[in-house]
Amino acid sequence: MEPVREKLWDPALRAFHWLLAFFVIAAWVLGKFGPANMWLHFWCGYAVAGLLVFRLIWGFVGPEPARFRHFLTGPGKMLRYARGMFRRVPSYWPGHNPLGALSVIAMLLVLAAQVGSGLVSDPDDFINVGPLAGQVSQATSRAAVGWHNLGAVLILALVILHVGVILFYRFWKREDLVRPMLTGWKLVRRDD
Amino acid sequence: MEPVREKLWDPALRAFHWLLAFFVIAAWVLGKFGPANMWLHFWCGYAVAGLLVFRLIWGFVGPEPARFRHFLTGPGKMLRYARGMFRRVPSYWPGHNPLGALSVIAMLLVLAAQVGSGLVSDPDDFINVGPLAGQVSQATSRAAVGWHNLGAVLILALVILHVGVILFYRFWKREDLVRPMLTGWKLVRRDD
Amino acid sequence: MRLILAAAFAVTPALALAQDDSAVQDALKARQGYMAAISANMGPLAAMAKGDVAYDEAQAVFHANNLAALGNYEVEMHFLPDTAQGQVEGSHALPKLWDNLDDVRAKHEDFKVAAAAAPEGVKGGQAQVGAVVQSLGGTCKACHDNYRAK
Amino acid sequence: MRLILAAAFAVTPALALAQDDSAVQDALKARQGYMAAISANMGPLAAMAKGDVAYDEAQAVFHANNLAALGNYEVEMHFLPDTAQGQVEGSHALPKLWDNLDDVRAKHEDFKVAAAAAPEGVKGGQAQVGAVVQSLGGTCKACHDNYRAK
Repeated sequence: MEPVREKLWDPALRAFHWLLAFFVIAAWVLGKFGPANMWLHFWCGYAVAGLLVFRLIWGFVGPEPARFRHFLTGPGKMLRYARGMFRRVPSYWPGHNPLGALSVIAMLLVLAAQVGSGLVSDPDDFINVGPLAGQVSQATSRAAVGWHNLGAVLILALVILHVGVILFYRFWKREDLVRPMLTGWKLVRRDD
Repeated sequence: MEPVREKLWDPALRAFHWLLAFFVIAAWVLGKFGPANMWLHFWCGYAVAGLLVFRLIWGFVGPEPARFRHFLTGPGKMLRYARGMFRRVPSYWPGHNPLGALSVIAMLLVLAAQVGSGLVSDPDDFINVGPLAGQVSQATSRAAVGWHNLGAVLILALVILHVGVILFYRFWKREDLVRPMLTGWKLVRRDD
Repeated sequence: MRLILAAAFAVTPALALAQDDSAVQDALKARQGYMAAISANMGPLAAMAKGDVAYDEAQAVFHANNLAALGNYEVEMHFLPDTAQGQVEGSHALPKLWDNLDDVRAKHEDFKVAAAAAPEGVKGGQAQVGAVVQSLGGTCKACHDNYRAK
Repeated sequence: MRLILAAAFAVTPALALAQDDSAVQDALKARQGYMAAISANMGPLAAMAKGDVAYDEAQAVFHANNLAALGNYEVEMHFLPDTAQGQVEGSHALPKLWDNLDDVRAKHEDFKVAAAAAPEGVKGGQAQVGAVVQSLGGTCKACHDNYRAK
């Protein structure tokens, strides 16, 4: 079967993706290198929280390729996909592929945890205290600063993996995954 | 038997007694009400220490009435003496009487303990640190301040008791114990 | 200044040898008490800045004065060598603090400068307190980010 | 001054209710750290005064400056009500301290005055340090005698 050009990613999902990328990167850079007063970082975090809530809802009510049940598959399918992954041909996959799905879930979980730890963090500087830090014990709000730091490392690792895999698809498998996420249109083959 | 006037207290013992009284009172008053810098109190304490050493030696090598074996008696003799104590007659006792001996020993022990606790005290003021405070643990040198305070209370109690008993002998039993300690001469009766 | 601190550190090991554990405990007590004191004075100012507590100039100046006094205190003397987290129980200072003492000194100097300006800075109203808390809090963060265990 | 402290104490119970134990722990940490800091700076001066350590003007001034900074710190704010010995674990402050706050304030003022004079006072030689240690130590003793558990 020949791959066909179809409208895969709906506009809301594409907007979600690029907004999330923007706010996560902004939050990360502000967190590491931004001014001492982190209110911009905080608002980036709130934006990420809103986007995550949207994605959760969209995963149940959105168009087919956006739904969790569409791309969350069993280990068998993942293994089968992984076996053919290094062939130098485009995947023409109609959505998140079975392995990419893992990455999506990992990203969403880590970001949700990062939002949570940020909300309850108290770095003891009296200006960047998380809005919910008062709702937990002092020990928790202090430990949360450590988790938030760890989360930043995990997010960096996931983003590097994400970008690396996209480059791998682009230059090894000769499949552009970026343009579909911009336009919505992708060459796909539905033969399974 | 009629009481006879005899030379009871040797000059060294009398000097010891009045010097001890002087230095103990001076140390006590300086300790409670003296200047913040307690070097005078310290030197009074050293004087007391020297006097105690003298008394210890004198208790073994001095004249008979000064010797411990002379006035340290058993509980029987003490009881017998106590029974007759409230009769309104002089004791004519040739030395420390069996009950007074207890007071002497109590005084010497408490004063020795007081010297010891003072030597190792560290009141954390950097000016009145006992000369041997560095030889014990910090906890000990701090606790020693408490013992030294307690010792002051005990000494006050013993001194009040001492003076009270002398007044009791003077006005109840009509026996002057102060003059013999000044002159050495006392009316005594050796009928036991 | 360097010379004084160098001298202070030259004397310190001798003391540390004499009664190692108690010197370390005293150092932890002093430096953690210093942080607790900063915190106890920043807290009311931050609450005022946020509006959780009504602006009260006398009280703001009181806490700002305390912070200024703390700024003038050279707490570095209590960061004895080998008292990082992992080296002594109860320490939250990262070992790299000792590898960057010049930076630590500079950051404490920033706190000192910000704190010295606080007593005048907090006068005039809630917004003034806010600005002071911002500038002071920034100096807390600068050091905590790098040298305090998370 | 009284008013400020009164205000500070009016706010304090509200905080204490909110997180009682941690507020008490922070108060103990701050005030005992304050004492540890005084001690850590008095120590080298006392050693210099006694001649155990050679006189060093720069170092003497360094510690005297630290003591002056501590003198300017109003440590009374950390003596929260009901944090005497017997009321909270680890406290060595006698309950009567709280019954004599005016006296405690006056004694702390004496320390502040003595400490403020220290940086200039220690200049010139060992005897100068001795005089400063005497005047500072006297203010330690004045308060310890009455308000610190033995």
